[in-house]
Amino acid sequence: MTAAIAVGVLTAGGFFLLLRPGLVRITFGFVLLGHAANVLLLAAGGLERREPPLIGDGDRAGMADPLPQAFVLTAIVITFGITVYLLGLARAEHLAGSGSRSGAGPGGPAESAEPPR
Amino acid sequence: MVVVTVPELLGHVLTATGTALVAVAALGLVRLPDAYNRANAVAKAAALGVVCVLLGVLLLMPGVFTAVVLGLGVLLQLVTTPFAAYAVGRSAYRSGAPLARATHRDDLGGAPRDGGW
Amino acid sequence: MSAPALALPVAVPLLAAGVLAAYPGDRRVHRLITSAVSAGVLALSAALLAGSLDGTVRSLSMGGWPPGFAIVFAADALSALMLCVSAALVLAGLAYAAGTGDDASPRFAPLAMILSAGVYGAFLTADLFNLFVFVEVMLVPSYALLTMSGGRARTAAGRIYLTFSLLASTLLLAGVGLVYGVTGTVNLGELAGAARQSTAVALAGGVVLVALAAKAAVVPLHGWLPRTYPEAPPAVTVLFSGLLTKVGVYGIIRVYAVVHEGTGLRWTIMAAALLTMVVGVLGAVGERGMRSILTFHMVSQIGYILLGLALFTSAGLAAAVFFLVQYVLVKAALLMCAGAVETTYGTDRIDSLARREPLIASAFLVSALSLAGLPPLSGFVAKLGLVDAAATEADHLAVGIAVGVSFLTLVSMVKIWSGSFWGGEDPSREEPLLRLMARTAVRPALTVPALVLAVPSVVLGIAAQPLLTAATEAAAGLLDASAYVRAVTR
Amino acid sequence: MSGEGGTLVFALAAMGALALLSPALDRRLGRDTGYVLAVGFLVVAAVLTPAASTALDGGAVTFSRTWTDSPEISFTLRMDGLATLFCLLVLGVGALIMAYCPRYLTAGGRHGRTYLLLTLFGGAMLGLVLAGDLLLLFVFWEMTTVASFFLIGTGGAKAVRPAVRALLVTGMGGLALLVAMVLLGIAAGSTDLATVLRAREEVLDSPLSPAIAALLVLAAFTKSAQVPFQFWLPGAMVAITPVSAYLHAATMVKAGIYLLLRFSALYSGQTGWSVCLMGVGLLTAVLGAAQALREHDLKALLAHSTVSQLGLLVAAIGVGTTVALAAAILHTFAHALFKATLFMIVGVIDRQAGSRDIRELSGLMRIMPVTATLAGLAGLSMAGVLPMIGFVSKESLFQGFAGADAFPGAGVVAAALAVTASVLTFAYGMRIFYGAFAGPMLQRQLHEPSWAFIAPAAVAAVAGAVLGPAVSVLDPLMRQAVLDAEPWAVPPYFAFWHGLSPELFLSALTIASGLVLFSERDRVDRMLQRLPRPDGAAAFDRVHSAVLGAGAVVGRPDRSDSTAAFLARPAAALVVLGCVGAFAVDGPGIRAGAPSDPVDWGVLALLAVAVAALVRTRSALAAVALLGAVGLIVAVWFLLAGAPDVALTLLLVEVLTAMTAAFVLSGLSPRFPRPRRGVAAAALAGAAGLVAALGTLALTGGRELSPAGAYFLEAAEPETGGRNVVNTILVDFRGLDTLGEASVLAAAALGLLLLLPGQPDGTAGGPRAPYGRVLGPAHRLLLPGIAGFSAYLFLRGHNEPGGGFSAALVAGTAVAFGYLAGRTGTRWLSPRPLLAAGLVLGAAVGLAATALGDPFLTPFTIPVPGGVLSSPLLFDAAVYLMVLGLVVTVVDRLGAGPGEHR
Amino acid sequence: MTARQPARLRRAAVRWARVVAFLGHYGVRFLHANVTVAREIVTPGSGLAPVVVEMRLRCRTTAETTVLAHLITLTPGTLVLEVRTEPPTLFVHGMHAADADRFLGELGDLEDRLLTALRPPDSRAARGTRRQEGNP
Amino acid sequence: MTMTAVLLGVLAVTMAVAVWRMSAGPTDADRVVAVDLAFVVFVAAVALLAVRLDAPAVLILVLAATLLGFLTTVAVAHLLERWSS
Ligand code: NA
Ligand code: NA
Repeated sequence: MTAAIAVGVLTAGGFFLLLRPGLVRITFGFVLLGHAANVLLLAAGGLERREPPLIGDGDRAGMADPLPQAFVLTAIVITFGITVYLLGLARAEHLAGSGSRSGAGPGGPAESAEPPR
Repeated sequence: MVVVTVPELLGHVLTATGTALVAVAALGLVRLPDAYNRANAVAKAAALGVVCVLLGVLLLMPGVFTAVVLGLGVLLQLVTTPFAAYAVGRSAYRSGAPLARATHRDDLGGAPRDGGW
Repeated sequence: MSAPALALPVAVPLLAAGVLAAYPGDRRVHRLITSAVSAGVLALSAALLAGSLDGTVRSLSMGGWPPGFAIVFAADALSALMLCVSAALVLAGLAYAAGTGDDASPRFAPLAMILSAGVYGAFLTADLFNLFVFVEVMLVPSYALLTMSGGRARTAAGRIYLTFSLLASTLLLAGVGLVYGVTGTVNLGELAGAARQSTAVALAGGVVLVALAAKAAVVPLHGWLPRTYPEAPPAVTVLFSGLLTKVGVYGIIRVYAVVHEGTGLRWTIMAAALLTMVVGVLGAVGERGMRSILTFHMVSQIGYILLGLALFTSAGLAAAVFFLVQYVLVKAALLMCAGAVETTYGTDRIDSLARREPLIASAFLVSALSLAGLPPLSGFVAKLGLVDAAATEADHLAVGIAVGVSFLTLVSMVKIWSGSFWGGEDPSREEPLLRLMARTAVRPALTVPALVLAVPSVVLGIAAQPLLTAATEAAAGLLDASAYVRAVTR
Repeated sequence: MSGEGGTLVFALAAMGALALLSPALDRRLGRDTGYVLAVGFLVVAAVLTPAASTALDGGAVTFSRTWTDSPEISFTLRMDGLATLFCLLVLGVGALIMAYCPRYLTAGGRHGRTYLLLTLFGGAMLGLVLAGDLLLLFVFWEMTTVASFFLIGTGGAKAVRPAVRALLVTGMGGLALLVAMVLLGIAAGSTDLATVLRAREEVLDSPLSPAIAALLVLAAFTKSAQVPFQFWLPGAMVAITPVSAYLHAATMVKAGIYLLLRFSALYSGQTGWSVCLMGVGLLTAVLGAAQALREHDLKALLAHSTVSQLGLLVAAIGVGTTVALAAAILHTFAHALFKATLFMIVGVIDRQAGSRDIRELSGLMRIMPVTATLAGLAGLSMAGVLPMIGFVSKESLFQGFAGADAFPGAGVVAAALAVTASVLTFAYGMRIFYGAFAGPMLQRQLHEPSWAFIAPAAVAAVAGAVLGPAVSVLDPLMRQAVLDAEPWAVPPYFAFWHGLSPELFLSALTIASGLVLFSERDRVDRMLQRLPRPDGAAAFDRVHSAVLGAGAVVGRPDRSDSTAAFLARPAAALVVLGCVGAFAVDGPGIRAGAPSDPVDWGVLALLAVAVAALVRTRSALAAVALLGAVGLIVAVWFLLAGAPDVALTLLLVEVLTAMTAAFVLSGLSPRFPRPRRGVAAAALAGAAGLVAALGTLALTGGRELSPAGAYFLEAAEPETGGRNVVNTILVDFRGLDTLGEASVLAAAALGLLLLLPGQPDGTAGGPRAPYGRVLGPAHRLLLPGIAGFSAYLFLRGHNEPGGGFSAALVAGTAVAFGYLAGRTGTRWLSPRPLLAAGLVLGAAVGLAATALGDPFLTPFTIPVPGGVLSSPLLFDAAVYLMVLGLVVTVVDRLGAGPGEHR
Repeated sequence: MTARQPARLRRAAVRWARVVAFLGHYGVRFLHANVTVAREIVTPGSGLAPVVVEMRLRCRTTAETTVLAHLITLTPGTLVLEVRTEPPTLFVHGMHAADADRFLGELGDLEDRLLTALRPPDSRAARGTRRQEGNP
Repeated sequence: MTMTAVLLGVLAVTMAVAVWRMSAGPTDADRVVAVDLAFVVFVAAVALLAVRLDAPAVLILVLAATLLGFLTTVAVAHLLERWSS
């Protein structure tokens, strides 16, 4: 139940940010969506068993399903790589924007960076 | 009937004290008048609080691994807190965060800025 | 049948990417390595294809762990065929990139290798989560290649491409998670027919299908493709056209065939197919630039492939597979022509190309006619197969739309031809530009790949039977997935 | 399959070879290539003669090979009487046109392409009439369309639009034909033409039958320029005259006629078929003739005349009686002769006098008597005057129309309309002759063209004149053709003289009325010019641009620059899917999941607060901070879910993301752009969130531990020696996922290097050291600790939380820290070596197993001094290198502010 | 073993003793400051009297300055905002400095004790008292 | 174990305060302070969770989070200075 609500909250927040202007905010939206997907994956493993799957540290019967955790680890790292690239693209947009004549990026000036204060 | 040993009791006391200190820090974040006072009070109070919590946890979960990890944690906390606080304070001043009206002396206000540290 | 070599299409390009990243120096060495690797994959996949024509499915449990717990790679006729055409396209695309100079950066070759590894992996894996991973392995280099060297238009396109792909990926991940949540497995073999037995699985699989549909540019999730592909460097558009959305389509076909066993969503898929065909072709008709028209057509062509899937008959699936394979080559040839013009003349809004560039014009013509489905070219056999299959199923609406869309395809190809290849000199053009154009000509390095890729349009039309045989075998494997399932679960 | 069957293939191949040869010939012989090709056409005709004679004896010659199995196309050629007739037209008229070309085409020019296309067209047309398979027929049909397009296109810039119109109109018909053929194949159970034509009952009983007929008719109407598609044909006259004569008078436009004749075996006598063909055909005949009568351009006049004549043919086929069919067949032949002649003559006039406009031409009879005579012969044939073949065929047509029985009174109406068209025909025939040849001579220095130029026209004209009286020569051909069109027919014999029949009366009426019209030509002309001119081409263009406009509208949303416009669609798709799911999944599927830990609710509440704050804020720094807070909260949730590895990695990733965002934001505004109100965005996002929550609720938590999960918990320690099960999955059981994700990071890093070119393989460390003097000591102090921590995580990862990812991320924080502290990295701590080494090591470790004969990524050990090195550890090291490589790249390329970027 | 060995040992012992003494002093000060600040936060509106003062240093080396700034900052109620090198100066934010000079004096006392602990026992600098140039 | 639950509840409230300060500001410097506090709260929470879950292995996060909190704070402060320079 809590997992589902968490997924819902993160998804709603993520999508809202996705639909806002500005690449950085969009990127943050993706971070939230990534969290949502990860929570969902762990929930998919079942949350009745919550012992960390570390052999020898506890009762194996209570251990959480390790496979979704491995999935989540993989997904987190992939999302990280893409997030970082997105932020790099934000920098590239800024560079492309400041290097050209109009200064207004696609979608208007609101989309690109305002000059630093 | 729950039997509580002395180290456990001490552990609980320490964790409670620590948590209380952290809570106090949070209260400071609410109540103190400007960013400087907040930075000044919060970081330090919270640091002490977390140190207490860590020590308390060590008493509640004695062991070599916990001792090493928590010891390192305490040390790291004490070493990093001032660096962080300094960074916060300096950036606050440099970004022009206003001083509370109660501040009755500001030597830095007239001082020329240099490259500094 | 276990085949240790199944890992090579993924591992060797990655190894090559590492080597190429380590030695950024000589471009010729880069070209040599990438070509050798791609040619090797092509040879391997041809061998796999030949071996799969009797219904044999080769598989490989990674790490030697028991299937079901390990990630399993499997090559049936469909996978082998996709692998084959992808490798061929990578080979041609790299040659073309050498011509356009898009491979100038020392990062190009390693990125292209990682991309190809992702594509190959996606075609081979029988594991849904692993599919997600390989889709990402394919996409992340594509982000870099699309936005290569920055610039305003490219970063703007890159932002849309990247964010949309990322959203689709997230959706895919969530779908895979839900599938695991319901079934406790992500192994396709263990999921065989699961959607038929449980609505919950069908729904979770539906999320996966929607995500794949977004990656395949199925209407209404298509807009990103025509918006962004034309902005990519010409050689990159060529690579993308044949690889990226095809993975999405392949995924849809495989998941729908194995997990849904071709039931349950037939009308949804049919509706999506028809809508995709129509919207795609109308969009293409309304575009102006050569590459814009061509990229919008990709959407429409995806619709054709889905039509075959929606029919889910042997004839329909075979036609879809045949369509997919030949269309990859046709579209690449067309984009090569457009890119060659753009690279050489600096614009694709140009006239009298038939006179200026007879060879490019020939390559374009053959491919465009094939795309429009005119006989005796490959596109004709493909479209005939689909129309025939739809008519056999008495799906006359589909027949009508398929034919109507084919007509509009002709309209748009004629638009390009009459505008850019015929048509007089634009009198408003400035004199220096005219003189420049008179002196300029497309270099052989750009002409040859386009001509070479135009050949399959003819060959796969006139001698269609070998590919049809393979496609029919692939269709058989989709209709009855039991051999595939045995291979990946045993 | 007889040897004669082979000759059919040989004939087609020869046409193809001639076509391909023609550019080379053109380089050698220039425009005289046409003579070679004419001979070639005749040779091909000769080759076909034995087959033709067999066919005329009633024994069709066939050749068949399978082309494809599914869809089933067979390369079947079949020569029967009907095919023979059309072969004769294609090759005979073709030879004449080829012989005409050399003198018509400009000397010294390059005509290879024209010859190639003309010959190719001839081949395609030959294939079309010889095709013995439904789909093969379509194949050749489309090839003629395409050849026509390019041949019209030889007319230069002004020809572009007409060529496009012709292509699209006939192309549309072609697609109708395709569908017709496919449906017919289904209805008849075969695509073999002969089989299908024998299956009249099955086809007519099939529910598909009306659709097939309609599609066939549509195809024929477009190709044969029937109303309302007729406009493309006059437009096509921008092509050079040989093209007009060959394609757009004698052969290609007859493809529609051929099609209707061919499928008369199925549909002849069906009321709908008859009414449609007769109605449209006669309308076309009258309108076309009227249009011809008011043209001044001779070529345009001939074009409209062709339209009109085709209308008569279509109508006659529609009548469907044996007499009418026979008439149509004969008239097809006659029309080819006189129309080809007239076109060639007009070409001659054009070349000799420099104009085709009858207002500029006059009196050519005096200086070009031979030409005039030939024109007269052809004109008379067209007008249906004795003793030309046109007379015979027109008489037959009248006879046929009079016998129409599709509905009561059909004969009278049809005959009346046919006569009307013929009257107009007579009038415009006179108009041609009188306009060009009669009257005073206006132009000096004109002379009779060379004999070579007019010889081809002469042959056709004389043939038309001779074959009138000798029409019975054609009987074997015509009768067999009629039999092939209507197998049940008793074909009539043609006679030059029928006696004083009603048809003769109609002919006389026609000529008399025509003469009246001609004598009153000025008044008629004025009246006709006042009539509205139906401009089909303009209408077509309007539809065409409307379609293009509609396309532009359809594509408009996808030209947007707004990212949200694109991202909203998957969100909406998700919502739709959720709605569908809400109906599809019933209650029992939903479980409340695990009994929630009360702490869960606290975490959840916090999460909601943090997310709400994050989406609302416009402060960039607040967003970074709140994003970090959300990360911390989610990490706690992961801890509660028993996933310490995940929590650790998330934490590290979260911080590196925040740092990267801080690097990037330092070049941007501290305030995010002010968005619009975003009610729609909020609604969509809310709906998507709801769907996601419900989906999670419904589809997770409803089952026991999965077999895979149980296996990993069971097998991890005995099989891999690792106690951290998650890590064993990453490096042992599912190493391929890990290799993939590490490759993703490598690609992201390489991509950043490509996107943000900086100093080549620069080392980490920005040009500015903001906290150098303070953080420098801290860095020195902490670096060994961080390195040790990283090493610990790496080495113990198999047993405790940690592993290559988190270890490398920890090392990455040291790099980032070093950047902030102004301490540059060492030489090897640069992106390229790290990424390269990681990729190579990862792939190599996996491939080593392959080399050892095991599946990819099978674990193995390497003995080293003091123990063994296990391959999973090496694999993890590869991951470590790639992750670190990415972090180093980020710091290298994003750490420097945008102003400092080169 | 040389004759100077005992002297070195003694010096080391003295040094360690001073360090321990300093740490003890600092510990008491640290805890006291914590209590003060906590009380300040919990009880509303009492003795908050913030200042930003300039503190000229006797510290010479980077290490000395770093450690001093570190210790001042670690103490609740005092926070270094700026560090300057020419001349060595700290700008310190204090929360409870109704008397700014007294506040500076306390900081100077801490510096003295620190330098005493850090510098070798025989160093002249370590033995010196507050510099006369003082604070403004 | 109710003791740690109560303490965790208290920490949740303090985290909420930090989040509020991040959102409310009013200056960016206030937000940086809040970041600092958030990490401290997280470290304390992780330590208490380790007790609650009886999983000492979790304590590794204490080290990581302390280090990362420091770095995050510094990086964000750095950003603030960049903007103002
Ligand atoms: Na594509
Ligand atoms: Na005249």
